[in-house]
Amino acid sequence: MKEISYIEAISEALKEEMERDKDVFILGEDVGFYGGAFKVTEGFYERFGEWRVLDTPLSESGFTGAAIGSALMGMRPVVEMQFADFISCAFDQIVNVAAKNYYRWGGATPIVIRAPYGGNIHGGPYHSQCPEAWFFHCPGLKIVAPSMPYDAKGLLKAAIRDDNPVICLEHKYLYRRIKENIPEDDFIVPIGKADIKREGRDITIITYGAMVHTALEAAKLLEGKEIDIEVLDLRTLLPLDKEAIFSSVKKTNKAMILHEATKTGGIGAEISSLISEEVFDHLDGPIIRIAAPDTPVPYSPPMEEFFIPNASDVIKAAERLAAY
Amino acid sequence: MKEISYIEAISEALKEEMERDKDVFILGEDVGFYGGAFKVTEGFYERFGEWRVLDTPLSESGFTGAAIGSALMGMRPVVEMQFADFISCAFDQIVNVAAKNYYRWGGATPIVIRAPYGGNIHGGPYHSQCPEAWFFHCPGLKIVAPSMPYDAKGLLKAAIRDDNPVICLEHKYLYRRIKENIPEDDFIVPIGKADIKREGRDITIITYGAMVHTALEAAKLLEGKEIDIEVLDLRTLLPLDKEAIFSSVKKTNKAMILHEATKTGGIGAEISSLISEEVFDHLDGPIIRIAAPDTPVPYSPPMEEFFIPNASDVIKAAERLAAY
Amino acid sequence: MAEISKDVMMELYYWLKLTRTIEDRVTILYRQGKIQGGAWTSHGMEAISVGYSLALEKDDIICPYFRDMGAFLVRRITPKRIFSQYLGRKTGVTGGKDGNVHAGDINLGIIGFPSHLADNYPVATGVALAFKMRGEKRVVAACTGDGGTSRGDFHEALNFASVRKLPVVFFCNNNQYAYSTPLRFQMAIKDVSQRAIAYNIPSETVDGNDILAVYSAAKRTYQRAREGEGPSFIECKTMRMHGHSEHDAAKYVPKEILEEWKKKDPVINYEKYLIEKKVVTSEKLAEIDKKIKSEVEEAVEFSEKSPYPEGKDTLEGVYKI
Amino acid sequence: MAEISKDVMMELYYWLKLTRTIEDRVTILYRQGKIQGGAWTSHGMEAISVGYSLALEKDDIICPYFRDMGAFLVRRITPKRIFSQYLGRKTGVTGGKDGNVHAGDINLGIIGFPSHLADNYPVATGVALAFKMRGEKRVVAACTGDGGTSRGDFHEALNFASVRKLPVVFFCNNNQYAYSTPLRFQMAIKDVSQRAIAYNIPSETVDGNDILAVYSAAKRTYQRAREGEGPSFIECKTMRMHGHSEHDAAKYVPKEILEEWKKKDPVINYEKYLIEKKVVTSEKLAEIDKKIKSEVEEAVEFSEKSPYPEGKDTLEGVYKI
Ligand SMILES: Cc1ncc(C[n+]2csc(CCOP(=O)(O)OP(=O)(O)O)c2C)c(N)n1
Ligand SMILES: Cc1ncc(C[n+]2csc(CCOP(=O)(O)OP(=O)(O)O)c2C)c(N)n1
Ligand SMILES: [Mg+2]
Ligand SMILES: [Mg+2]
Repeated sequence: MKEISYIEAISEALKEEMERDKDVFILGEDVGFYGGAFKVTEGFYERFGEWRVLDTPLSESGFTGAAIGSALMGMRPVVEMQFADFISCAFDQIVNVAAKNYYRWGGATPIVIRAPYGGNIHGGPYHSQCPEAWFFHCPGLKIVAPSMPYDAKGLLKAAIRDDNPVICLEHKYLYRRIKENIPEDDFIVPIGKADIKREGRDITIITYGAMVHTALEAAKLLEGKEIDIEVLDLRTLLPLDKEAIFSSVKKTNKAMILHEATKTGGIGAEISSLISEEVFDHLDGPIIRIAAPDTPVPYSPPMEEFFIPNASDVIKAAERLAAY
Repeated sequence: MKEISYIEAISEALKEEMERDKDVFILGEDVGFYGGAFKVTEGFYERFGEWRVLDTPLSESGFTGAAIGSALMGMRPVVEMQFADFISCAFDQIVNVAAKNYYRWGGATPIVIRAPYGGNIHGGPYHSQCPEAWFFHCPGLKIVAPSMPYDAKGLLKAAIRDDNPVICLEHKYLYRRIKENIPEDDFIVPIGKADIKREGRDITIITYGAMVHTALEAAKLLEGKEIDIEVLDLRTLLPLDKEAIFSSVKKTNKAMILHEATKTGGIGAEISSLISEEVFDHLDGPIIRIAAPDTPVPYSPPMEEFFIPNASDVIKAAERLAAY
Repeated sequence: MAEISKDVMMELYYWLKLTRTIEDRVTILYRQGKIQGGAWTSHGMEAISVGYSLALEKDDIICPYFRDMGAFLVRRITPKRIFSQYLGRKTGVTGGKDGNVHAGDINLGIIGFPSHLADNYPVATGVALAFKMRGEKRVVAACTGDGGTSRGDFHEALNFASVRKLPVVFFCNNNQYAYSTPLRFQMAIKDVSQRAIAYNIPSETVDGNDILAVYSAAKRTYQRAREGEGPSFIECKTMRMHGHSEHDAAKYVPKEILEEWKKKDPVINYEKYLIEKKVVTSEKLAEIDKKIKSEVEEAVEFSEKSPYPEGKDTLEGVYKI
Repeated sequence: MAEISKDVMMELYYWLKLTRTIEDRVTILYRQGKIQGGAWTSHGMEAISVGYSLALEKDDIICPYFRDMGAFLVRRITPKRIFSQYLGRKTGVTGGKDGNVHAGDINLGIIGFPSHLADNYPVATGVALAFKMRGEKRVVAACTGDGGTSRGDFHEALNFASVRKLPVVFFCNNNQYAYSTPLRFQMAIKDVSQRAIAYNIPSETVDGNDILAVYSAAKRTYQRAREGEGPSFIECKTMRMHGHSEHDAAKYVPKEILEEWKKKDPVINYEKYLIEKKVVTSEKLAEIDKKIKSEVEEAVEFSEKSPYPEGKDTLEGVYKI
């Protein structure tokens, strides 16, 4: 075991996969000599050369399309979006080409798209977005969004080895803030499996990404109020681990969903619906969503703080739900 | 009153608005001399000239951006996407420029984007998509999706007069199939108001677009089984008419949501969540969603038929729910 | 053009005529109401896709667009699979999942065309990138229409290909219209090939109705690509002789233009050329045509008798497992 | 350049120096940890945005990009609003909703910059389209970086502008890098202006560190646009003298290049020019500089004292009601 940060976990996953499989390569803006805007690929250029750590022109659609083409030829490209916000420029290639190739004509498209997302870093409307719901409504894609270094490393490796297009959402607020002891050996975290990050009896909080930490913080504080919270970390958003969701809710009989993305049309809506469709009879109270308000992500600190859900929002909602 | 088809209603709305306000103009592929792929603007070129019915190069992002720029100068552009599927190419301009201009710096952006969407016309994966959920998770946009000629005309007029970006989803299956008597005078249908298309006591079906007709067909057949269905036509998807949804559910105590878009991450998820959050205590059974399966839209008739929800799917679900 | 052998000339003829014959049959099936949705053909433009694809080696790759029936055939998608595709049958290239030539077959080196025009251009750069990274001497040919060259993906693809000197040849079927939109509303240049200057990509304009010209230009530029000299761009000037799709009467095209281009029919003129140059006799051609005709009729029959997929097949193959 | 009056020369100087002074102060605030998130400057490139914007008439429009501080100032966004913007205050241009020069003010003819590079190019064509449709003699100036010219939106905008002969002038700040990416990984041409050939748009490359050259080229091309002759493209060659943002040490830029370009500093050289040409005395310049300095300090003080927005202000202004 060794202690490692969330961002180091991602770098290691990439490096190890590139060493394991010569078909794995990286492309994107400034990933080469510079090592990427967040330094995920620092030192890769020297180690793997300019053709496996490929600086591209500023053209998200073009280089995502290029990744797709190379994947069709058996390569294993990993695309880096400099910020997840810019993935919108590659939207068409992702939802209409990558996601539909295999279904339409059997063209397997094993691409990975890494996208640093989320707020709390004073990035403003264009460097803080949570784009997951846009891709969640697109059959053919997979989406992962780890909260911990172990998951980040294991899911990225699984994504690279997966034969389908996978979007890896890396919460950039966690990059250097979260550390964990992880095994030294090669491991993967299977795509599609959620993980209970805290066991509890009274209420299940279903969440992912940076909000896992918010949920854990709230859970700790709720101990004092004798509300025992279970924190279910989805880890994979598409496909959802329905079984894990249902079995936790069947146990606690109360469900809350927490995400940083804006509320309307967020992934929380799907989870809430699934619960009410499938385990309605087990519910002792309404399903509550906690999410950012329906606005762009504001820049100024007091506004951003207001925007991002925090532990006290969770506590208030949990108290309300506990009263049912 | 006069009888008019869904597509005629749209043409009339455009023509009347262009006559009312010289700042209203149309741009897109083949909208000019040809009158548009579906002939919505037939005769407009002759009437309004090549600068108000503007054939563009094949460049959805470019002409959507151009519409935005003209709107910032006080024009009232109406963009035609040839098929809603191609809106993916303009995704970035819509979600990052149009939707955020006003919030970020006060730049009012009154653009309308018309997008013929939906299946049942043997269009296959790229001429049948329902893109609403992609834009539903984007504060700053409005989305309308009428089911009837009256609504289609009134909502398009309201959209043109609205000071915000509005996406008008026109279900192309309805274009020439649905007719209705509508008033001859100028009228609008307010954005944000749902409409009860059939009153009932037992179950509320919340739906929109072509599925309104499917719901009505099922409701009729369910009369025989003494299940009395209320059909709530959302008409506007963003912002949702929560009051109308809640008040209908409070009355029937049972809710079904029906849409043609694929299930996971569809708009039905949001509606289901809102209901369980806000009127949970009024529910006598699970909230059921009926939607297309999570696949691209297949081309071959038996597959497409399987894909698109139909009356018998609705009837089966209604019977199950009625038993609660 | 001395370097094109008679065998190749005859092979070009075969595919050219097969393409014409198949598509004419598609038109009939469409008029008979047997094809659901729309049907698009390359009538009058067949020389382009036949020419660029026959010039490839077996393990090269194509990224075609929707008027490239010829390329599908040259790369051995059988007429049976083609008609079954149009008719939505299980035996079609995509098993009913998509229609027309919205299809691909990786084993035959064909990457499926996404409707969104020019989306296949960046994809082609990625194919070429894989070749270059692995040191393979393969090339990729991509094609789009004049209309498609106005899209951003066109720009991003040509730029990237040139920066990295990738082995890709971009073809443009310039049939003077994008649906109803004439070139003057699409671009302010006279030749689409002028677009390539922005990327320092060598480009040329060829007569798209002259199959030998297309073939030669393709051969030459593939050679360049194979030798590591990077991408090329080839504009093939032609004319769309049918409507945009078979339902479109194309009233927006001036009659005189069509009449003029009718004289330049790529199939008829090539037949004449072959006979004049004594490459073949008209009797021999008639024989070939007859064989093609019966092959096509057999394929239509096969396809009409083929089963539809089942409804629940819809659920298969969203993910590769 | 005889046609540029002394008054204009002095006005150019004022805005140039104000831009430099403000941004140097931004750098300090950033290092002091007073600016949250990132801070980007146009150090070494100030002549471009000052030049192109002062050449406009009052009711023209700009679509700037994020290194166009000079344009914001020329169009009368006050230093107080600027610093308040950087500091996330209610008194900032966007009231705290966005930072840096991610801002606009329609009353001053400034369209807000969306981070997504080149997105403002199509928007500019729409502005120009509105002018043309209404028969107004106004023009719009849009700017992006060399990096931004690789994006599809660049292509779609230039193409449309040229087809419709719209009154827009596109500027490119070619500072030789897109973040860390040198030109050779961005494009295979020597001058960005070569891109414009693809659209039949007249283009030229000017010395982006020579404010009079930028100003003259802008004046000339605005005139063309106003006379209905359509768009132009102007590449301004320069060098980014700071890191990509203020946190970036830019080790990827060879020192020699920076040293060479240091000699071409657009502010210092313009001061020298004005004195040499006897447009102004150095005493007079010192006086102006002093005034600027105190104006800037006053603005900083104002901004630091300005209130933050309240959390719940987040909810305001998503829709125009
Ligand atoms: C991105 C995109 N927008 C719109 C369409 C709808 N569409 C299909 S074909 C066509 C015209 C294509 O013109 P061109 O590229 O010249 O090809 P041609 O049909 O002339 O061969 C259009 C607009 C599309 N397929 N893709
Ligand atoms: C579409 C898009 N992708 C990525 C980014 C992130 N990004 C911000 S600035 C920059 C480099 C810009 O280079 P250039 O256009 O040359 O402008 P410069 O910074 O050199 O002035 C990048 C990649 C962005 N803003 N937009
Ligand atoms: Mg064409
Ligand atoms: Mg640059």
